[in-house]
Amino acid sequence: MSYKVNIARQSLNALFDLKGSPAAILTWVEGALPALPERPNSRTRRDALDLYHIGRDHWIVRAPLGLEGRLETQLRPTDCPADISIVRVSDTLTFFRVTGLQAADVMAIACPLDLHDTAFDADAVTYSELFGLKALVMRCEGGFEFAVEQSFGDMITDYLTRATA
Amino acid sequence: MQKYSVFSLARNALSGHKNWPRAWQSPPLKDRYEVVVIGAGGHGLATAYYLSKEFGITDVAVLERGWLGGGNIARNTVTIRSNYMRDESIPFYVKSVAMYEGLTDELNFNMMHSKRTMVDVVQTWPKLRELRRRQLTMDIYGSTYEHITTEELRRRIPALTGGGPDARLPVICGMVHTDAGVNRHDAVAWGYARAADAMGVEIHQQTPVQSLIRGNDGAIEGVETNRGTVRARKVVVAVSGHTTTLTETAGLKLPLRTMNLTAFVSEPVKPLVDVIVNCPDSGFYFSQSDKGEMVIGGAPDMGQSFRRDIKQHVFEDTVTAMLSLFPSFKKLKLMRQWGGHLDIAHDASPIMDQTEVPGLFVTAGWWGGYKAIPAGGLTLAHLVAKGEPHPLMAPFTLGRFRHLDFVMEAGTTTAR
Amino acid sequence: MMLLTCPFCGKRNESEFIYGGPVGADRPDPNAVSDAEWVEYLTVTPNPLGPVREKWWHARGCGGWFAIWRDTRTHDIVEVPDGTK
Amino acid sequence: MAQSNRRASGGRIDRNQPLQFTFNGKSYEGFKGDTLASALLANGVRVTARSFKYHRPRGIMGHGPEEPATLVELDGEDASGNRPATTVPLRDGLSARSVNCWPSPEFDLGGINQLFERFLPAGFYYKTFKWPNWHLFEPSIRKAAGLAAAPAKPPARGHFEARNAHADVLIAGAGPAGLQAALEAARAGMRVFLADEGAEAGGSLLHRNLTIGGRPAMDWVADAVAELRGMENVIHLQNATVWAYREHNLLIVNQRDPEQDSILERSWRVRAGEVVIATGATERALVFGGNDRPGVMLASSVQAYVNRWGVTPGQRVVLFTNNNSAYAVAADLAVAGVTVEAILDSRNTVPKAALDLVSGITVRSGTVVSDVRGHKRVRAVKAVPANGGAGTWITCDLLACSGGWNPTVHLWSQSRSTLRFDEELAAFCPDQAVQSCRAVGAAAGVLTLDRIVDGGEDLTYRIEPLWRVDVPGQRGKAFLDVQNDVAVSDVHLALREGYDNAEHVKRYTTGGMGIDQGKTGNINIIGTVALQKGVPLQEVGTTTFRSPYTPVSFGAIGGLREETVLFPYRHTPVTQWNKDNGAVMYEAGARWRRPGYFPKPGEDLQEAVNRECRAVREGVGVYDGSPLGTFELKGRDVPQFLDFIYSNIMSSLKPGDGRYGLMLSEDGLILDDGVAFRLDEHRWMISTSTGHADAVNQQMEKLLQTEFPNWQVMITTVTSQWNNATICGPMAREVMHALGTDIDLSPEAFPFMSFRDGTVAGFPARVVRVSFTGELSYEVNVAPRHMAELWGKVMEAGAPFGILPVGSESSHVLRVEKGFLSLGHEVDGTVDAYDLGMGWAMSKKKPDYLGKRSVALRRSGGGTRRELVGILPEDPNRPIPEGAPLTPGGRKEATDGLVTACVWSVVNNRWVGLALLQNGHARQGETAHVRVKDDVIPVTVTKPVFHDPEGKLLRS
Repeated sequence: MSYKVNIARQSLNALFDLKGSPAAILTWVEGALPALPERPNSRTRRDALDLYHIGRDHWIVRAPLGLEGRLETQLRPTDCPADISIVRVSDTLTFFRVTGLQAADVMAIACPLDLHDTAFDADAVTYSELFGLKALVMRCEGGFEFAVEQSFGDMITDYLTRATA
Repeated sequence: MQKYSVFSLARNALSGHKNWPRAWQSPPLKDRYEVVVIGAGGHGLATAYYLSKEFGITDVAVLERGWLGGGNIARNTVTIRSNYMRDESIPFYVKSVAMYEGLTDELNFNMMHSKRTMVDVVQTWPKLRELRRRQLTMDIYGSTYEHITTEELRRRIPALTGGGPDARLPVICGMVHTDAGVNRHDAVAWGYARAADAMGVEIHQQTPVQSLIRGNDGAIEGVETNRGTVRARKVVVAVSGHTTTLTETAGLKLPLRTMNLTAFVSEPVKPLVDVIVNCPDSGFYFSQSDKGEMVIGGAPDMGQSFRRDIKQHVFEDTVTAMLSLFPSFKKLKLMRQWGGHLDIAHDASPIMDQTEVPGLFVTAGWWGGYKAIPAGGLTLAHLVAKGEPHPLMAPFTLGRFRHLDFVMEAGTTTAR
Repeated sequence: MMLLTCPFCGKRNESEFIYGGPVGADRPDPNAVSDAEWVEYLTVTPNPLGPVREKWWHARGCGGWFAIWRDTRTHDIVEVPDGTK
Repeated sequence: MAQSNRRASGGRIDRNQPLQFTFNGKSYEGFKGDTLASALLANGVRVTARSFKYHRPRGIMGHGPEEPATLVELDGEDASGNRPATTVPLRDGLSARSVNCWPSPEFDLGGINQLFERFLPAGFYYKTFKWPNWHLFEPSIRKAAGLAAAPAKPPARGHFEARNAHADVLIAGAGPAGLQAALEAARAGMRVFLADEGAEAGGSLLHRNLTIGGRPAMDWVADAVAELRGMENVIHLQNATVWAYREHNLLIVNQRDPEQDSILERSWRVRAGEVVIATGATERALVFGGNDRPGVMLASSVQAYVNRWGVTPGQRVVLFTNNNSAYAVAADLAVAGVTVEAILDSRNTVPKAALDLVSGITVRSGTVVSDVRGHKRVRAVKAVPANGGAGTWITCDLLACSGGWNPTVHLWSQSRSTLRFDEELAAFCPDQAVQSCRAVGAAAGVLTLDRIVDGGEDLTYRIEPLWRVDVPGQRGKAFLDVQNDVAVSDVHLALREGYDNAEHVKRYTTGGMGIDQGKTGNINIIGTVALQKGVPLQEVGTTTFRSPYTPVSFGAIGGLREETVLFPYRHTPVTQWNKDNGAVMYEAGARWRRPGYFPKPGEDLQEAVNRECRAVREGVGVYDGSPLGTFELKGRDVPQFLDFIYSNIMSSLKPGDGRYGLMLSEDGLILDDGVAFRLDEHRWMISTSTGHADAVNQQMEKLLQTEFPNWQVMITTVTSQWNNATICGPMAREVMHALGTDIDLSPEAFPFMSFRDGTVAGFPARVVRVSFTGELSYEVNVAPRHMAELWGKVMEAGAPFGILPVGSESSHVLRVEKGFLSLGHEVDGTVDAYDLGMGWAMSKKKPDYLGKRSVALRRSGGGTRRELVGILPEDPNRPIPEGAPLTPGGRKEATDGLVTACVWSVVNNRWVGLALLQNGHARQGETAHVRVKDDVIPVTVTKPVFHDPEGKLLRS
């Protein structure tokens, strides 16, 4: 292996896509979620719940898969009012972690975004491009985590294997 | 016009090449001509040449803002072919290819026309179906296109070692277009210029046209240049990329926008590939010049631009596609790259017509227009001289937009 | 590879975006315009040698559509030109 | 004798590490730190190349990327061609050959061309080789051209890499000015990216014996490099060439010695806040008769060989210059014990400071070299007064020339920043910056060290331009472009014939178009043109500087992206099952890999497809429909939005129901077809064709965000939240029962074009009754996490009914039999819904929807149109290639139709097809003619449906 990194494809997460005005979202979810992140492309966290602000009036809730049912009950996607949209999207993304001493080098091959800590802090989370695909990129303990549309997962594994050969 | 031949070369060698005449003159600019052609690129020069040669109109000035032959003819990848899909297009390009083949003799200038065949490397079934459609329609017009197996394909192009069964897009088969060729682009410009000049056409370089002039009746009256007003009742705009810049000065709107196409060459190497290789599924094509360079073209950058540049990601798309089929090119080196701009019509097919401004003609919307220079010049000259479209160009007039009857040669949706 | 400023995400590589074409005329009421006007709306786009207003889609980013002014001669992203609303 | 020209000591080489190498088959020895060029010179190899056109013998002229004469081909592991010998680092076992000569540069058969030089002026090929035609001559011309052989194979091991980087400041060049800039920026805390093309930092200081603050300048370099190495905010690369300067301050760097063994070269795409161009300057050649002979070198290169590599390229040297810089060279040569026969300076007055450096050496001012004696090596040069007069021959074995210095403005110019001709420096210099960049040091025209680094000591630069030597009686060819064999006479010929623009001259003579891109000669060409035309150089101008600055391997540009990852690919959870079960997989739109068909051993495509189709028509089949684009839409305005983007009415749908519809572009062309379902009052789900999912998504978002920002519609892509197994065929209901479901499957409770949520085989599922085959179908949608398992259970439950997996080939047959639309086949950018017999999908009620006006306008033009019909070959066993044209009477004339599809129909036991035929709707029952080259196939025109025309089965 040419780089000192560990690469691991993650198992499924519970994911819900939230759209609508912050006020309408807050009214509906009440206390079920962490506070809405204020900065674009940042995240907030409460207990096991992550909330990513990844577009205008657009959030993603992430939690361990075991909480999917509970979140479904709390968020009630099918019942929410017309001015917000909540859709379970747990299966749409597959997550990878690249960690280790040279994680940043491998990410620099994959992603054009400036991931230097002065430009991309611990709470940053954003959609960007990774090996030519749309990908959700963030930091994790010891490196970086990213997600791509699930059907591309095998291709990303292929690419990462080549990158570190 | 001094005849060029091995004998004239030998004769001149003995006098130290001191007696070669100018290839074209540099006469004073008059204030009136019968026809003004704006743009001394391929289409402008060819139009001027055929106006004089075929229609006897020699009171023609070609006005060029830069240097003769400095338009897209200076920047293209010299692929000459007629493998189009539709009845509107095929006969036009068949004619153009035939004219190119006779151009060296006609102009007494060696175009180094190399009828070396184009081979398509087919990698998807939908593409094969499209090429089959072309093949059987082209046959009607006498243009050849034949299917070959992958084995035959690899025999004809030994450097094609990628695209095996495990590749992302395995090679399925090939299609062979024997009519295709390449030649020397500068020679085409210079040959037309020299021959037109010999018949009395004036070529004025460093003479940018700033605006078009319309008379009280709305018809074209002439052009304003940096060297003063030049009057003419017929003005041809042949300024690829800048068409709308000029026609807007006459209050005319055209369905064109300007974008960049890029090309690059490798270092020169000994002969390796003796056909034009086209890989439509991967998005690149190349041929090896007589000097040994691989001359490579790829996809356009869809944004509007007059910058004549290379976007790195567009460039990398082309390079990676090429290396996947030709992995030995990894150690080949890029030597020079450049961009050209062209205007593309709403339906991505060319426009040749007299506009709604009487006396104002345009030839525009060319991408891949190099191959069309002889037929484009001839048919536009026909229109300018006779006032009615040549049958071969009739499908490409502006009238098609009136009822949105697009000539959809490039694809199934419009370029917008 | 230009560097485009998305209103939500900030400066990003051009490859994250999909080009959406120049901003043309507003869509007319198709039942209230002549054939010629409809054809012009459909087929004629601004093509200036200079600043052009154009749409971009941050397809590999936040998903937002936005418009910028860009100089077609240089690729410079420019301020709204004088005399343009 | 081994290394006969190696000095006893000195140079930045490691004499303890001798390296063996071969050149043109002969073995030599050099040292670590050598380039191939320095090692060859050390071994006294004089003739190292033959020229491109005339095959004149050539030697080494330069010491870096400017080298115009000696190109080599490397063998073995690092096989590559056309490498300047001056840029090839020596390594043990290196094997190199001269390009373009046979059998060797010493004795080259191509040298016979020299006899015909006068018949081969610029552009001779435009005037000859016309009769009988070019094809007679082309093969031999091609063989003669081309320099090195093309690489035969990709590298045997390792891979290339491309990566991204970001910097506050990128500095190109680690000479004194670049290092100084890097130190300043790094100390200020900026993120610095410093890249230099050489093996070592230092630039010209590597070979100039200068001092900074009284210490050797290289000590200052070592300190600077050490300080930068200790800073985390600095990336400093050597052997890394900045070769392209793109828009918005993106620069591309080629690094040739990455630290990882497995990475051959690395390409860096660096986005920089600011760019500092510290690329130094390149020495110009001088132009006189015989200026290409082996032993004519650039003065600075001679200095570099003596000082940096400890090599004396000659023993008796004449220097020829028009500027001060050569005087330091002479001084260094004298120190090295080389005899300097004379300094010939074209200037009438030589500055005293220069003369002071060379006391004891003969300086002849106002003197030029007009000719060189010697064929394979310089034996003497003719010194003549610059203003004419009798000359004298000076015996020597080396002529070191300095024509002055060109700031290396390639990157500057690539950035589109402007140049101006500086009369005092006699060179083109950076003028106005148009991106955030600045030039420093020699690249900015600052040619003396004292103005670059505090404490630097250097001789002030002074020059009087000499573009070419122009004295009577010159005999030899005077070369402007040594690589392409372009002489002054060629440029004069071009001008005489009217090719008088700088671009014309370049193209007509090929001057500056070689691999070196004219680094030492271009400005002399411009000067020669200017002299001849009597205009200033600024007016002639330069030709465009294009990337790359020096050639760069395509592999590095491509990076990792190759083979399987050339384009993205997508898998469904069933992909592995498909592969395990013998499916033939291929690209099927939107990057999905899909099964084409599932052949049994010994079966061909047609047999497999017939078997699969029969299963669907007579029993049951199943296909993986997961790639269909799927979107959930939410909001009050979804109904009016769908009514706008579909041509038919969707707003009237009740929850639980769905409808097939067409989406048009504003041009009135068909963009997609698909199905919309109403999930509840404000939630909808639409599906699109696989290949157009992205285009539909783009169109919807564009409309909502740019045209109708006030409409409340929120779209979520759920293509990968729902996978589906579509069970189709008369036995589909039985298979569903066998799987087990809580959904009432009776046609009354669950009719065609509706959906039900429930469980199937124990999984939460959304079952949709749509049909793309014309049979009873259940599209069982589950979460992808359950898909593989569901698939297994379907195959298990279906086994008693003979269920078969169905690939896309069979899907194609089944839809053709039904006359269902396939965008890739029937929609070719000319037809509209009416032509396809789908006028029912074009709402008359809605006043406006996308494409309505355009369709109406297009149809108002009158005339007949191409319309979708069925065709039956009169010979039922005669297949027709898809794409074949129909022509009137089958004659060889303009087409009046197109076969869009033709398949073997298992239900009809014959070939059936679909076609777009001029006025086709009115021609049913007639005979039309397909033309396949000279073969005419009569076909009967029918309605475009060959199975269950009433649609009873799919509703059953």
